Amino acid sequence: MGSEPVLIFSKQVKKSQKNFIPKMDLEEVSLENILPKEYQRADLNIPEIPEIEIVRHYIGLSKKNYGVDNGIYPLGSCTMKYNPKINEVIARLPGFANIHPLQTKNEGALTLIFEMAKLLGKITGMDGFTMQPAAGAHGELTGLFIMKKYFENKNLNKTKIIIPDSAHGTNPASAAIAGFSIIELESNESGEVPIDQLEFAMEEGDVAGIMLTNPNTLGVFDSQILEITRIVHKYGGLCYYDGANLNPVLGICRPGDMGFDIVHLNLHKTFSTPHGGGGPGSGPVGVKEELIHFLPEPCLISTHSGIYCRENSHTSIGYIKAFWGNFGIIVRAYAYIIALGAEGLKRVGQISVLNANYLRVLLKSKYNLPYDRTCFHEFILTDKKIPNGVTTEDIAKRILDYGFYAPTIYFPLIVSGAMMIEPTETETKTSLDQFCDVLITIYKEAESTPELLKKAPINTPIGRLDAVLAARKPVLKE
Amino acid sequence: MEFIPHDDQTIIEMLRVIGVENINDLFRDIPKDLLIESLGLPTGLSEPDLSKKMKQLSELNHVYDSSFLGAGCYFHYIPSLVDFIINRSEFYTSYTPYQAEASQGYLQAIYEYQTIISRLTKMDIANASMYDGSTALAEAIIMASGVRQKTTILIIEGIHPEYINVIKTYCWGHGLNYKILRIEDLNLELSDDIAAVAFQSPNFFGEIQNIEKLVEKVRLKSPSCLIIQVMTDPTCLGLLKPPGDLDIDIFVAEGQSFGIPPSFGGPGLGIFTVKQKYLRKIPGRLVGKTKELFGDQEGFILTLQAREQHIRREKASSNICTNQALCSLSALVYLLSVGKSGLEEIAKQNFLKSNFLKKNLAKIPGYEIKSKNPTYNEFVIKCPNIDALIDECEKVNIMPPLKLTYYYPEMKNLALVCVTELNSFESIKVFLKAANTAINIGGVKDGF
Amino acid sequence: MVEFSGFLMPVQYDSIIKEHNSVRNNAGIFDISHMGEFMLEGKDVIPFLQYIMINDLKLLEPSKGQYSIMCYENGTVVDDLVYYEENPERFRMIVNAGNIEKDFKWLNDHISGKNVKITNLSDKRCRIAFQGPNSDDLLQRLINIDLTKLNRFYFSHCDLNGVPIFIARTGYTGERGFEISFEYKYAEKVWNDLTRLGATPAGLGARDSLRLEACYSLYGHEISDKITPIEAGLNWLVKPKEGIDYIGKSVLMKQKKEGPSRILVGLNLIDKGIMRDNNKIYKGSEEIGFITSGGFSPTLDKTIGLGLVKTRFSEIGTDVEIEIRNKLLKGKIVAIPFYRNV
Amino acid sequence: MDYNILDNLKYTQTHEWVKIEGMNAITGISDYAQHQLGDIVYIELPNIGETIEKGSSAGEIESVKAVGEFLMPLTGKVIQINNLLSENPEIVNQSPYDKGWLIKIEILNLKEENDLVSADEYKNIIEREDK
Repeated sequence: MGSEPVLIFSKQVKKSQKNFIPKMDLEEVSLENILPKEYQRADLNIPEIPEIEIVRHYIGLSKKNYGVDNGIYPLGSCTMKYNPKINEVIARLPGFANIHPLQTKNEGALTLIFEMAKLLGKITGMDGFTMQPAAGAHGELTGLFIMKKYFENKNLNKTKIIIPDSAHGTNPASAAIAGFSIIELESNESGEVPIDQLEFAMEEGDVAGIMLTNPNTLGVFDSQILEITRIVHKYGGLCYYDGANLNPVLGICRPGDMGFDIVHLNLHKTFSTPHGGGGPGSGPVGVKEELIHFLPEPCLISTHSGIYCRENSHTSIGYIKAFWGNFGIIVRAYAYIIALGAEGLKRVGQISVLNANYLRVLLKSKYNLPYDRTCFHEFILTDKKIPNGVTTEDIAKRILDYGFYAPTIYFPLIVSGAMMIEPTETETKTSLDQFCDVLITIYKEAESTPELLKKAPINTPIGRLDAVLAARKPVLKE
Repeated sequence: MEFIPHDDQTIIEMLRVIGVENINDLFRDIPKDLLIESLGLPTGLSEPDLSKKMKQLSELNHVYDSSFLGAGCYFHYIPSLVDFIINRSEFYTSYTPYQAEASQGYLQAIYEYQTIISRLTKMDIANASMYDGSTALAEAIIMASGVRQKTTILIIEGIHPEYINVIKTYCWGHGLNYKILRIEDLNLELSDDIAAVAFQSPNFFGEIQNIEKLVEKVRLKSPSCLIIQVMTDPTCLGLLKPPGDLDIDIFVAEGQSFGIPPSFGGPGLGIFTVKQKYLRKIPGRLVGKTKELFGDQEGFILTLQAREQHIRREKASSNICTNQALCSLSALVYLLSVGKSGLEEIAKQNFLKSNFLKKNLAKIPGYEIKSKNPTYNEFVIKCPNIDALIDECEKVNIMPPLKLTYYYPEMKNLALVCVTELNSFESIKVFLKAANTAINIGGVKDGF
Repeated sequence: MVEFSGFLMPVQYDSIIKEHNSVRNNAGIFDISHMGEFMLEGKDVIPFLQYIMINDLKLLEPSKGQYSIMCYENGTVVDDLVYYEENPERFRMIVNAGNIEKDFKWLNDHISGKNVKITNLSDKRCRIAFQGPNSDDLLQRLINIDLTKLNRFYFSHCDLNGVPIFIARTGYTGERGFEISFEYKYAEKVWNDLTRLGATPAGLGARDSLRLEACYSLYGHEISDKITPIEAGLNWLVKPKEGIDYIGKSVLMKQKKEGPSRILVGLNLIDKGIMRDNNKIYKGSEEIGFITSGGFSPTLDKTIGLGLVKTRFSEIGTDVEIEIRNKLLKGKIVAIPFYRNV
Repeated sequence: MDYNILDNLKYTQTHEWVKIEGMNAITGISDYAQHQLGDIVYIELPNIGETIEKGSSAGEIESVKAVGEFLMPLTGKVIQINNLLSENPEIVNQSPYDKGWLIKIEILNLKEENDLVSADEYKNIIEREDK
């Protein structure tokens, strides 16, 4: 008989908890007189649970979870670096946490947003930034809206976007939401954009531009990048930079200089804001001079008498989110950037690449390395050389048994059985060595006791789960 | 500051292992003329210097004793355990729970969130969250047009103006048409070509709509059209009839009221719920219950991922990836902390306190209630001298209500006043006093 | 199977009534390969035909067909037939099975120096009728032209699932439908493709009951070398053709002007029984004519017949008696056609 | 890897199979397609009565890690769908040619049948793809 997880709802008691309700200090009037009965709710099925039970329940659950604070988190393209604690303290200052987006005494907030935009401009080599987008994919959508508006303004009908097959899934998805159709570009054997294919695609005429991640998801920096942006521009297209992988080139080189017209960043990756188990994030978008007036509202400008909201410009794409973006996240990232300064940021780029290459070299002896060259922040291994039919999934699950988190697996789609490893700059050599040892051990296990891997994980709170059952008979609530 | 653990010796060792002289050799793939010397930013700061600088910056924002401002972002009490729990490193420093076996804690929490939201709204399915209320509404509209294969959306006046602006952008970008109309004119526009009708209740002006009548109207003229309700302060669900009881197809809301600080409007929480029949069309992540592959123990896992961008790519139901997980955890813990009776009490206090202020403001000469329908915790009042009222509020350090001219230039002398459970009888009296003084300053300006 | 002028022909595939009804309600296929097919070519084809046919070719145009009759000098009928103008110097002609040799000889005997060459394609090609209210919708699934653009009596050359065919919107059932002709070697393929469409194979039995309801003349019955077209109620076919002489013209024009002494009428039998051709028709004691065709009508669910009667008794509604197996049964003269849906 | 390819069926380049019965055809996805997708978790089929052009999407087949589109092998009118699949999509994995059929159509353009490929031609196609 299978054991069922204990859900919080089972901790229900009869006694109602009113600890968090201020005293009702004005005379009770009966609701009915002011609120028609048919507007009122009949029943409310929410449990009453003693505070201590709630705390115990979630502390208990937290023990069944794994974060960067528990150990190395080598998820490729996710940049799971350490999240400085000071930033959490700062974000909770009343002057940041308890201010209302519509209050007029907000100089500090506007200054922070404005300064942050300037900092990001310097870091990426762009001329203007919006801090509105709530996440990377939201940034992509914003950037694509800007492209759309740009061509609309020129009365040009550009309906297609070029996206390499190594791209994150959000790229094509965002392009589709923005009403573009996609031309998928097959990466060449060295993992770079095939120049001739690109030129061929651009010649079609109705191409708005290209979305690129550089270094790409293979950890490869496209050495042809200047040629790529030149060609796209030659045909009147725009170049979009997916900043998911900015970390390794931080302070080393800048998308703006590579010829990109639009970039989005992931503050929750490159700039250390906690990922929170899937969010909240923040996906600021930067553009070159000629695109600034397309940036979404609200858009800040500084004048001699202070920082103001730009008057609604007619060329702007409009609003993409209410209020001021994910301000709380912007505060943390801002603190991170000014804390590190120019030198610190450059070290981030350098060391993240150092750590990745260190791991790459240590692991290539045992694991198949489809792109065997100096990598940037991440590199890819596959299960090709693994004996006894042990798969990438088996290896990933087995890593969990050793108390580490697994790499990104089966991505990018163009490498079969891919394991995408990004250690980030904040890992010590010791933890890199330990992670490496684990992977080597697992390789040996694959040779000696493959069944062990097939059954993995066994040391986790629960064994390997049946994803098929979950999708065939979805149970999404209690 | 720097969060890099290696000393120079270690770096040299590692470089040797890699087989390069110095760190710059690792960047050879980058064209020479792209390399930069420095970003030209100020030098870094130590933690004490950083906190000092940030504290000063935060103090340039005024923090008030109490607030009468809402308009889409609300001050409610946040139980201490909310922050305590979401600050557990295992939660807030984790990534999206792709490796289920090492993420059972978070996956179960999201499953519990989906459950409690679906109980609160009485909708069949709740997803793991969207960015915020405004984008949730935009995604709902895109979803509806996809389900119906139609491109026209009817938007009923009274939706938060910033939400309407977001919809406008998404519709333009996605190639949809929208019409903004008065609820009275709905019949004229309804037809089988409409993909969805979207409305807010309680609406931006605090008014509770007669949803039963509205739904009946739509079902009559356009049976298969989707009905979308949006809400900016779902604490009212402790008192008001939930969307699930009103035949709503898609219900979305801003969940900031549930244990999330205002923090200048974000991060918030996009609550997204649908009827069962739209399960396969819902955007965003879903956590499902399943069993072990080699055992009988039940556990949780991200499911129905084939809808999502990392698999369906350009055909995905949405492009969303990162969501607002930690905020949904706050909402979950908040709802559990206050519990049934607590939420009912909170809703009742919001309602009674704001209606108390409404009633008494109306007694002051020159003030006139503009909201016709019953209101929840916000209402519109015409003031004899709105600027004077705002000055008076500032004097006594209470956050003044919203001047509606901020969004609607024609709505002169109209204020949108918000009262929550946090406004004590004391603070309400202070506000009434301020309102009283304000009439004697300057002449009564003429409204619209 | 019965022998029908040299061909072994199924009288029925299933039950005649079932076949009949499926043509009225859906579609039926008739193998009419026993009929004759000639090709007339040459500069003088049109004058030639104008001289032989009673109908007027001025009403014809390329890719259109025309129903007509060839008469003897005395105005009685050699045969009735349809010809199609491929172009002014090339006509395709479909004639009755029993008359192929006779017609071929008759035509050749009258060429008399005109530039006309006649080829008998009857054995080289197959002919199939595809008839019924659904025939358009079904046939379209095999044909590479838009059938809605093919009007009644017009024809085209097109491709039927790979087979080159001649197709005309004509028929002999009183339903919308088509008649096609194609090279012999494709017979089996075409037949299988057509039956796949869900159309019912129908035999001579159904063909006769259908044409009888629609009151289409059958040679040897309503028309023959003893009956003129005018008597057979086909005087609309007898055209003045100003300035053109054609065989039988003088007799026919005279008869058309004065009116025939006997005329074809439709009859219902009131008593039980079935009328057959050559049954005598009486009014009181006077024999007024005879039945040319008779039988049971599945569509109307009663016995119907055609007969030649003295013109003065041809009034619709006239009560008559018909002698069937030495019994006089009550009948009535009724309007014709009994049924048509084209 | 060899797959079960039935000789009595016709196939498409996009891995649908067709069984022609008079004016109607039963269709589904090939054993190869079912293998490529892996464990099928959900199948979306068109409505009865819908007329769908050859080559355009007539449904979607989801597995945990992939989504496949079911492309109409012949222009036709949907006259029947396999209702078992809504509750038990795995049937397509277990029996792609028999119990796992997807839809039954009335063929509206018999000429298109010539575009379908024979079992042998289809075997070559998947051999090429498998590499």
